[in-house]
Amino acid sequence: MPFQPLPDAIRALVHDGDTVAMEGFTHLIPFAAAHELIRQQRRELTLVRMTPDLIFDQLIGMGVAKALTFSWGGNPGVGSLHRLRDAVEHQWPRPITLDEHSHAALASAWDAGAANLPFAVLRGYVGVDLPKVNPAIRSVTCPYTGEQLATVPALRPDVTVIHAQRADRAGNVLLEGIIGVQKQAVLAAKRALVTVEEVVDDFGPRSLNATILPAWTLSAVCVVPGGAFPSYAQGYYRRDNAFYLAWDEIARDRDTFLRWMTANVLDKTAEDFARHRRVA
Amino acid sequence: MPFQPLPDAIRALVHDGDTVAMEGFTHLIPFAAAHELIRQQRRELTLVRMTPDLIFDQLIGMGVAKALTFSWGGNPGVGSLHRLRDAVEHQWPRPITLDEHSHAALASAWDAGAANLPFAVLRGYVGVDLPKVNPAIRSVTCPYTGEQLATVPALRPDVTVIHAQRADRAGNVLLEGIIGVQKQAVLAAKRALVTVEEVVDDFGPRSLNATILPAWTLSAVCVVPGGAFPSYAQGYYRRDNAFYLAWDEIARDRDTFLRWMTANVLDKTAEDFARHRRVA
Amino acid sequence: MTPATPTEVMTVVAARALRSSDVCFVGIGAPSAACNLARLTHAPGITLIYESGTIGTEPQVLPLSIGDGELCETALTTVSVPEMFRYWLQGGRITVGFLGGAQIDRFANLNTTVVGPYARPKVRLPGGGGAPEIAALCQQVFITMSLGARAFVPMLDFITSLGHGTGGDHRARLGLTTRGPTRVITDGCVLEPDPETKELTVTSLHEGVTREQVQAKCGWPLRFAPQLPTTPTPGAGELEVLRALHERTDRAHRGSPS
Amino acid sequence: MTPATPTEVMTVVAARALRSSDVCFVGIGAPSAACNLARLTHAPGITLIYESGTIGTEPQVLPLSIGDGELCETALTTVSVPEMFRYWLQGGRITVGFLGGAQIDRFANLNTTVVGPYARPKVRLPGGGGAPEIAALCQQVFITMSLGARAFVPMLDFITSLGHGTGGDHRARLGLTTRGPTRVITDGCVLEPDPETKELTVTSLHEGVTREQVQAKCGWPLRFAPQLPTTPTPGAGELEVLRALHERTDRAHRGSPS
Repeated sequence: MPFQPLPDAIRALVHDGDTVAMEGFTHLIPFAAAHELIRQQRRELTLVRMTPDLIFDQLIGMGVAKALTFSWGGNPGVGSLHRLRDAVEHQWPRPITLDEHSHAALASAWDAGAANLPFAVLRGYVGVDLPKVNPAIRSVTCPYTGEQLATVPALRPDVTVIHAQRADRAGNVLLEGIIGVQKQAVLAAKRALVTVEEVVDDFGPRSLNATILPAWTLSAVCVVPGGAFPSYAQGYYRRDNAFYLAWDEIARDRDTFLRWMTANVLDKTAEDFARHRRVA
Repeated sequence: MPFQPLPDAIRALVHDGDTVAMEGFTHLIPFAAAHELIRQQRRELTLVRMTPDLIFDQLIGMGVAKALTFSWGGNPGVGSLHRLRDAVEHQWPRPITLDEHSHAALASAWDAGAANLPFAVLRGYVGVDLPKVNPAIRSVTCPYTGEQLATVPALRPDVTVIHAQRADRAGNVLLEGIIGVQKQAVLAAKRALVTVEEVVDDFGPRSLNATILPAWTLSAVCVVPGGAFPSYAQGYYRRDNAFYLAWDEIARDRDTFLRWMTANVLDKTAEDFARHRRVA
Repeated sequence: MTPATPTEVMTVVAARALRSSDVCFVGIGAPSAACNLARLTHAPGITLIYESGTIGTEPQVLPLSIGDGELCETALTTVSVPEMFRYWLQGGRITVGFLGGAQIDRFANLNTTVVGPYARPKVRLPGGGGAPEIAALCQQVFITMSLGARAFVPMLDFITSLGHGTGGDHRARLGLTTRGPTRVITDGCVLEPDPETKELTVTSLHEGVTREQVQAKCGWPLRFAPQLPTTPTPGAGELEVLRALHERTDRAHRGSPS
Repeated sequence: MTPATPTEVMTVVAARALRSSDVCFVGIGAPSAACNLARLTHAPGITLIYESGTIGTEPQVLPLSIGDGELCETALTTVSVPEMFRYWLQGGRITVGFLGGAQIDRFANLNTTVVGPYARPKVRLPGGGGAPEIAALCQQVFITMSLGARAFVPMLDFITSLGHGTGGDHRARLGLTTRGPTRVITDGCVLEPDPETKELTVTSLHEGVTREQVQAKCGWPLRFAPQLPTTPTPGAGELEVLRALHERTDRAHRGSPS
């Protein structure tokens, strides 16, 4: 049975120094699991996420990460991620190494990781500067047309953490809506942890092609209602856009940020935090 | 508006000498469209299909094809495709060139075609003979690990023909169940023709991630109830396994085959043929 | 009705350039407003695609992020992000892509990565996201940006996405068959690449804006087209629809139940 | 109850080798019967995957093809065929793959492509389908085939899928980390590769079958294990479940409404 309390699952599956992917493309971002990482003071992580978003701004600001693989590091529709900027521009609270790509490249790298290939090929990076600063961006020649195409190493993290709508009693997990790269990220990882909104006896009638991760692809399933807040879970609660707007002020200043993290994360539980969500 | 009668669509979209893919992995095989190709006496086609199945046995036996790209050419669960064998072993009714791959390779080649890449990479063909007889199977070296991996050219046919459950009034098409490689085959093709069981005013409530091909990806949508018989359309009618068993006798002998094709295809319409299907 | 603000003009001009047959890869901010304005006015058949995977969205409220629930709920369908980038963008299915940036140069190359050197940036910007491949793979690209000497610069600190490179047939020499940026829509004027040199050229000035005002907000000596018409002004109908859209949006995002 | 036929013994022996924790890539014919028998008896938790994309199927009737509707209706979910081969098979998620063939050699390499030369075949067989990558990428492979001198041959006409190549560490030298064929289950005996040489060795004889009978149906001089037990005979319960399964299946496929 893969069901475990979140603190136990984080303790068992995520170790200092691991490469940890936490995916969810705007939707289903696993905030509760990230907060648990912060409470357990995990250190020296290489974090992987296409869109770092507030979840990695918090992890980076709390000093959890030594390196970051990403493709777009802003607060969507709002502006900067101030904690990410502070780490890159002023090495606060510690220096961070960047492994920067484009969305197309990381999406392809996830696909390649899930497919157990060592690299992905894409029509990408034509005429731009990123390959000059990231030596992981290389190329291959098509054995048929002679064309040069860009390559990116497959993503194969130690652990992937995602949030999903629900699990059945057997521990199979169903996602729907904006599904992002989560299936790929789970299948590409050595270990996978999923937080879910609820457990149901049976998924019941569903699309024949529903996005379901069988229990045997997962290391742990943790029931954490509201575990994606202030992101959202389609069918459960809405994205808290007001919070995303408010974060700009909270994260701009180091002390304000630390006070907020202490009051809302370090001194609190996942249940406390999730209480703020608004039902869809 | 993409809706057209099937004979008009075949006439407009499929020309002598074209490379024509007709996909559907056991489920949703576009038999009605193939029969129309036979009635219109299309010639010199390069046919593409992972599993030739009865549909290509019929096309090949009627002399439509000069070449075949495929990965498994049997009558599933029954035995040989006698018309395919006769063409390969005795050049009857005409010689046919084979471009043979494995399922994994062609599935990857469809994926690459849909992704507008010139080739696909796979962990395939290790220690086997097919690369010795098919020069299209080559390799690349991973720019990160130095591993050698097999490659296959992307599939990019002139036309792809598929069958699907239903279209809405705008010509968007929905598939469900065993969806095979149909989405990839449509997106990889220059032109795409879809036959559907029915047209609905609106798809109504559906999975947020339903497999839907937008109207603007299709050249023609033809309403042909029963268009996949003796294959099946999940939710409409069942696979006619008894017919697949009976085909073994029909196709074994050239004359029996020709008589059957004349009586059931050349002298008949799509409606006549589809009348034999059994509701699910 | 109050007259159109410069930003509103920018949005309306961008919207008018879209047709019902277009398939747009929509970004957040001005592009999203322009694409949805087009959909709600003269281009009802337009297909809007957001990089989160939503295809054929019809939001009643502008999304704050590219992955708001509204986009998914109103979409024809939603695909995975690898599929979106591999089959739909790289697959060549997008007719118009929208981009913006922190910096633009005279050949419509864009920087959204860093101000200063990459290794020790003065300002770390969000990065490329979808931009490098949107710029290369959409049939054409529209850029919306407000004028300003810190944005319209003679030399980019970093080329995040390719416009016309160093001009002329640079894109073709790199193997690209797409048109690249075909117009840059600002709050003061519209610029289009010269057919030969591909240098951005002012092709219309918004009502009440002078050449000198535009030049003052651009870091390189601007070329102006010989014929320099006034950009057609937004109509009352367009403005009404746009303002209602923004009003609904603000109400929704500030947290009061909509 | 009539005693088990040789084919039934083959199916039961294959079924017994499966565990509840296995994830099986199932082919048509004997594999499908064995996997579903295991599911309906001692291994209720087993995950059955068919190459048509169905994951976790629980059919009440054996499918005629790998894509019958029954498989999809009873599955946990169904994915596209590219996803099945790329993420699930190539992804290394399958613990046991099943294969058969027209010809097998002493190192469990298989031929399902041609009899005679490839360019001018005497018999054109169906070809490889999923076999080349099933043989390479599943954690282990079970082969089920009826004995016969035309099937168990000294030299294959064509290597469709790799067993142990030329023996020894051949698979490892080709870069494979999977175990390859670990047992060949026939209607007369069970063979397993020698731990060192990888040559197929008879490790048990079915009840009433002699060494000579087996050798007469094999085209190469067979090796026999020093300890040669009788293959455990099918139990009454297993036979009952298997026969009921076949009865339901025949009824369904011959066209009378089931």
